[in-house]
Amino acid sequence: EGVKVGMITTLSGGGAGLGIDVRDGFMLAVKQSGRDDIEVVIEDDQRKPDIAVQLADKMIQSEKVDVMTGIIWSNLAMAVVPATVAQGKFYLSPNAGPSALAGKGCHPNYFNVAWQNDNLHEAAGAYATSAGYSNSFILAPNYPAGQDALTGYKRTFGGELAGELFTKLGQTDYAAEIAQIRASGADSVFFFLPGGMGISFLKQYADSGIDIPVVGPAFSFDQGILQAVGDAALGVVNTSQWSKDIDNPTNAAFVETFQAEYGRLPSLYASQGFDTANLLISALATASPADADAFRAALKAADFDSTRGDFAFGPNHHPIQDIYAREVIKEGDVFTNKIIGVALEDHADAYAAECKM
Amino acid sequence: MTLLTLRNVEASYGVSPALFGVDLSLQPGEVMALMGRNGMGKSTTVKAICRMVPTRGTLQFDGHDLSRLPSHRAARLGIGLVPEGRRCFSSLTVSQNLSAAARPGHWTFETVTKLFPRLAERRDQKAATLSGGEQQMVAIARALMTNPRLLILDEATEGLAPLVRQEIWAALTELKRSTGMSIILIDKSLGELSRICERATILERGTTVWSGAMSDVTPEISTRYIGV
Amino acid sequence: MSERMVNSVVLIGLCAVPIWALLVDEPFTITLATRAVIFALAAVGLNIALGWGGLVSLGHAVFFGLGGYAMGILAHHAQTFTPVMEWPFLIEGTKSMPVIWLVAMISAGVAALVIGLLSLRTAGVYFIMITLAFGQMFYYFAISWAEYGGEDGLSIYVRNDFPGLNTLVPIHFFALCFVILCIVLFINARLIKSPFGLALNAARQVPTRVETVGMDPVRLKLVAFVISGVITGLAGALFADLNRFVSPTMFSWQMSGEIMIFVILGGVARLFGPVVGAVLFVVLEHFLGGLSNYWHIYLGLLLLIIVLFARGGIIGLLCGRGRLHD
Amino acid sequence: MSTILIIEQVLNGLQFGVMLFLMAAGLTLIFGVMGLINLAHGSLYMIGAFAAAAVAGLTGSFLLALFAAMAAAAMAGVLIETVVIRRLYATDHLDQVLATFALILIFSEGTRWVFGSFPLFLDIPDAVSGPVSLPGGIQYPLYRLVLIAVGLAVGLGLALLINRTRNGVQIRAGENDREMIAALGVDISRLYTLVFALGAALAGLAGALVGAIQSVQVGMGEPVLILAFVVIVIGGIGSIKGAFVGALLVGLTDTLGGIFLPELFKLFTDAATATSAGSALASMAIYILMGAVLIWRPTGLYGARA
Amino acid sequence: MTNPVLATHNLSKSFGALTATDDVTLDLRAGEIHAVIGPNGAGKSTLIAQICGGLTPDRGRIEFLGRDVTQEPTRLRARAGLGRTFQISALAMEDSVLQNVMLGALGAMGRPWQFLRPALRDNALRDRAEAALARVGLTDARAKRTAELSHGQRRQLEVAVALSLQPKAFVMDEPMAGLGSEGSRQLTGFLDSLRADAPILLVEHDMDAVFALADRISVLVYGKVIETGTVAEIRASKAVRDAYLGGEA
Ligand SMILES: Nc1ncnc2c1ncn2[C@@H]1O[C@H](COP(=O)(O)OP(=O)(O)OP(=O)(O)O)[C@@H](O)[C@H]1O
Ligand SMILES: Nc1ncnc2c1ncn2[C@@H]1O[C@H](COP(=O)(O)OP(=O)(O)OP(=O)(O)O)[C@@H](O)[C@H]1O
Ligand SMILES: [Mg+2]
Ligand SMILES: [Mg+2]
Repeated sequence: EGVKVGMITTLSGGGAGLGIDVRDGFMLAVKQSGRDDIEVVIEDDQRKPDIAVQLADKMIQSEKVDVMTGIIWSNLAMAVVPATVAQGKFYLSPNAGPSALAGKGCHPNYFNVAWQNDNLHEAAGAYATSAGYSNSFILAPNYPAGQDALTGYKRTFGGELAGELFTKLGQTDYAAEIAQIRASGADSVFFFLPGGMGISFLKQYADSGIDIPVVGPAFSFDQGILQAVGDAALGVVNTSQWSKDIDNPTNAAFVETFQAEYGRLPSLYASQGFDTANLLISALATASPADADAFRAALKAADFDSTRGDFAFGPNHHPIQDIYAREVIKEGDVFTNKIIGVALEDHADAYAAECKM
Repeated sequence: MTLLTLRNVEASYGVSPALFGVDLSLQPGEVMALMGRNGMGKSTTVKAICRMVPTRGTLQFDGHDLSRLPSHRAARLGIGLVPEGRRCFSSLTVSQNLSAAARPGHWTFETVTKLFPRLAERRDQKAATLSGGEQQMVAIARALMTNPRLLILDEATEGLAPLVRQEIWAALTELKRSTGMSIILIDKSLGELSRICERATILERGTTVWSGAMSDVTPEISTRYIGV
Repeated sequence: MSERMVNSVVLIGLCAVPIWALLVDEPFTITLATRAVIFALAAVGLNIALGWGGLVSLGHAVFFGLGGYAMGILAHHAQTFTPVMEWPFLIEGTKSMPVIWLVAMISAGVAALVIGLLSLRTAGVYFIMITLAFGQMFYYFAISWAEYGGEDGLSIYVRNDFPGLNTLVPIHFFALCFVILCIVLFINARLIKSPFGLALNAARQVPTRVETVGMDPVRLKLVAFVISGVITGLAGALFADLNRFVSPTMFSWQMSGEIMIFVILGGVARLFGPVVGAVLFVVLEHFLGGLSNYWHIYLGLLLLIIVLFARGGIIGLLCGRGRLHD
Repeated sequence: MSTILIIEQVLNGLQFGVMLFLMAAGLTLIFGVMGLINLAHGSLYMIGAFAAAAVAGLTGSFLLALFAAMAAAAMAGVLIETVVIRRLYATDHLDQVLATFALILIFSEGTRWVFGSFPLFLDIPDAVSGPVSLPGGIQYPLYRLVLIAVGLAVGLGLALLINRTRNGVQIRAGENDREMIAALGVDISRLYTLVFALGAALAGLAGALVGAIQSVQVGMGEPVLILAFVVIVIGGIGSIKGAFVGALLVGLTDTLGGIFLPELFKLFTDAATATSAGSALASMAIYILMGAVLIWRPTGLYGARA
Repeated sequence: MTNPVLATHNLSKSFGALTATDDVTLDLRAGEIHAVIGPNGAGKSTLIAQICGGLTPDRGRIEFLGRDVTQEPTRLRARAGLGRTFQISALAMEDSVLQNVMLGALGAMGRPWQFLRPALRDNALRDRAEAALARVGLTDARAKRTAELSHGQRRQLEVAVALSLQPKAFVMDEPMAGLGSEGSRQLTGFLDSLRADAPILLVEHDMDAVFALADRISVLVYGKVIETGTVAEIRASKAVRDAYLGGEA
């Protein structure tokens, strides 16, 4: 039974790297499945919510897709997902996991294959506690995902806060924040600064000569971005549900074939795209999207081999999974991550209880 | 040898034509009046010489084919322009207005301000705040600072007090005598033109309708083409 | 080609394409056309300030966004059955388009009045920048305004209602927007020929002259700015309804820039300039998107060719300089 | 908050200001002096940073990287000026807006096409990395002091060029009346190309210098563009001194606003609200500053009064 | 003696160290042409700018039709009937000649706040504008774009705009500038006839015109009125000859 998938993701402009990785991971899985009845329509949202909405309309009205996926950013997901599932389509999120869609706004047709936004930050908090830190300085940009990040960290962190700062979205100079950190007497720093913000922060932090250890979610230490940060990232512990050295056959094969196919190491996002596609393929083996209930049940079963090992959906269709602590190392010329432990085991998100489904 | 020759020159502003056939020739050291009623193409002729409008026809200056040159190259051959409406560089000071145009020669800041003492007084004032007449002085001084061989004055005495005007005429006459500079003059005062100019060219509807010695401009001709 | 003819062709085309799409069952084309119409409306608004008033506003996203948020906030409260505010008097949310439009237009108008009063103290490039500054203030405010979603924005699950129409049917909503555009264009056409238009036009070119014949150029421009803001605000409300979603990107300077691009692309101070510009932009964006990952390069090149070779925008290219008057 | 921290933050603000000035310096020439609205200025900045990253990656020399940045940006500048901008001098600002907007699209995606979608690596050379101790015990990154020095030098050079040289005067005359200055024998086209190239080279230099402590990625130029415009407009178009003062003001406002506004709000509300409301206001601070300056002085601090 | 239409009392205005208007008291009476002459930079345009409202005087008072208008904005003075022409043409270059003149009529009739009715169909406006055009002899050019007019034609248009206001007094700054000799002569005749409509305060360097027209002449030097008198008196004044006229008297 065939299926038509609509993928809306960011393929141009500043954030294109993430979208390209999700797409490539996804398409790799589709290719490996050998099924030629999975048709994927791919569109570029330019990271603009209104474009994403328009493309979603197009996917649903003209392309008549059965399943949608691909969105990277929470604000775009918030724009697209509610309307999509309201029209009876399935949405599989390969990246964004805003809390609104995990709690009150959850929906039977919405499945998140990556994480709920807070998860990696919760893991960072848990790791910091277990590493014996007792006084953290935390900072994130002043927007919903940033606020969620700090909330997530605080949820699991056992110590005190030496300081809490919201930076401007898109800020590139962190001299002032770094001075605050230096003066705060903290024993650890947690930051969530996605994209270029994180690169800038880490470089400037390293140059400032402060040696307070840093913890953060994987986003600033992922394969695509790590080379640009360079030495400044060495030794930093970050949390992720995936790493290229997770020891299971699916992952080993994935890392190898991805590298062979695209000539670069896979990233977190590529793994998420890959898993999303495999989830879909596994569900198609038992049901067709035409039969929504059966298909939903098949998705819910999550009967596929994930690159991260054990994977299951919670009651709100968000993952229950291990989240690891990784350390940035240098392998030859290439910066990459090595798992140093599990930060949270079989972790589910904090909003599941609010979900009435 | 003639200094400047225009033969059958046509010019237009975008799609609307303004010159239909202007002929003019000027000898070195000559002072010529360019006359005609309002809107007959005097200023456009000047712009054609200074390469500020696209033209067809023959334009030669000192053996060079003007029609192929951009504006600044024409100017560097030695054509100095006092444009209609002054066109001072309004955000620059008086002295900057002058130095922007300066090329080596007789005319320097010192010599032009001898001609216009007022400009020395106002040297650091922005041109935008000068009085109308002061701006006109800047425009004339600026053209002189390029030390041209041919000076073109398009209504250069507009808005100047009679006394200053007399001084400028005197200076021009002196200039012509001492340096042999050629001059093309557009001015409304026929009396003054006939005192300084040797030759005259009269335009009507973008065409040369009369040219000859200034002394040959009879009352009939001036009544017919200029209205006085 | 006469401008009137080009205008008619554009209008008929804009109307015919969705009808064709309806017949061959291509609902998305209708949505796309609706998007073009709404952008056109926003740009028509800007054109009044920019084209005739000479007010190069890089802050029109403020009005667009205010319109959007007027819709978002009212509908959000209606959707969650909570009042917008209870004190000093009770205001309920609503899902009625006319009411939303009214609120959108009033709030955009008030904002335009205030911003205009302050900004009109400056001129030229300073005006561009001060309007940009206001835009950025609204943008950052919206981003951190957690109550209405911050950067995530607000989703409205069902399109708002208009009496007698099923607005969720693409062609119905298109018709609604199209009629509004036509009305605004008609008003615009009258406006520029009216005494006000004449005076505004002169106030742009020679404010001192306008003063010495007894009128206040700043006041003329202010009124034009407010009219302009109101129209763009209305477009914002429609745009939010089209997407059933609002977010701070509606306030972003890129949005202001895009609206301005529509106007310049089509032809500044041409009645149908903004319409042509918006339609062309939406079409390009849609069709070039499929060409390659790097389609922005093609879009850029096309725009560049248009500026370099079509002075006065597309309308200028097609019809040459406008006629002066009847 | 200790006095020493406050002093350090003021220093940070000033330093950020000088950095902004450095980023705005090229635009001061192109926009401030030549009067061109060049939205693609940020692209030139980006080109500089990418060229520097590429050359630093190949040769390992930061100095070579800086030269490459200036050369690449200057070349792009010459290309832009001769192919596009030159045809638009006669028309109004609006065509420049559209054309340079188109250039942003082309340059951004072109860069992505050449260098890929991921950020590049460009780091501070070892010689100037790490902190130094300032009087009062402040640990300050040496590289930032280098940036201050370069910023000041560029500012001084520009001021001399514009106000003291004849070419500077001619450029400004060209901005008033291009046709007229040409009719006086100045090859204004070539002069404009040169100055545009110089402005572009400065943008490229800033891209490389600042890129070393930020991320070198597609789209890095856009925030710079807006900030640079803000700085110039606050100072008053055409005034180098104004741009410098404007940059310092913006730098101080931004830095101190981000730090102190939340603290200030904490006096009135609970910590959580204060942090978010304070930083919300802080992100608007420079725009509020610009608005206020323009309302008070409609042509900026040092702009020509009408 | 009737009350003057327009009068200044002890008007002064400085730009920094420069006193551009220095204690100027003069008046304009019904039916007369009062010429103000003086060297370049003497402060004539500055004086006019104060009279019309573009500049605020540092000291002194301006009366128009018996009312103190010193603090009134330009547009209210214009609406009260002060018609002005500029030294450098201030015209809407992109608009047609007719539109420019209608602007004057519009302001005078106080009608800018009509949004939907085409201005060109407003016959009252249009007639008034056409009449003004006819009087300066630009009727044939009325559909032309103003930018296409020659310099001289623009000067004529400038006068026509002021005329369309049907003002109670004219203030003209160098209306002859740029006109050919024929044009100047025509305009001279025209201004002569205009004096019946409203008195004219005339700043002009064209002495033929001034001597032909002026009932009275005031001479401004360095911001001060050094003499006021009839044509004959001014011609005869040595001070005026030295400061301004030179040999031309
Ligand atoms: N910029 C322009 N665009 C279009 N037409 C123009 C332009 N400038 C002048 N013309 C037209 O060209 C013709 C010649 O104008 P020109 O300025 O050469 O006349 P002129 O003899 O100098 O008149 P004046 O004595 O009034 O200055 C006129 O009919 C005028 O309408
Ligand atoms: N804003 C200003 N700042 C400084 N000086 C000024 C300003 N405006 C005018 N001036 C000076 O004041 C003096 C008077 O100028 P004004 O324009 O009134 O002269 P005018 O009598 O009209 O001269 P003209 O006959 O040349 O037009 C001039 O010297 C001028 O430079
Ligand atoms: Mg002329
Ligand atoms: Mg004057």
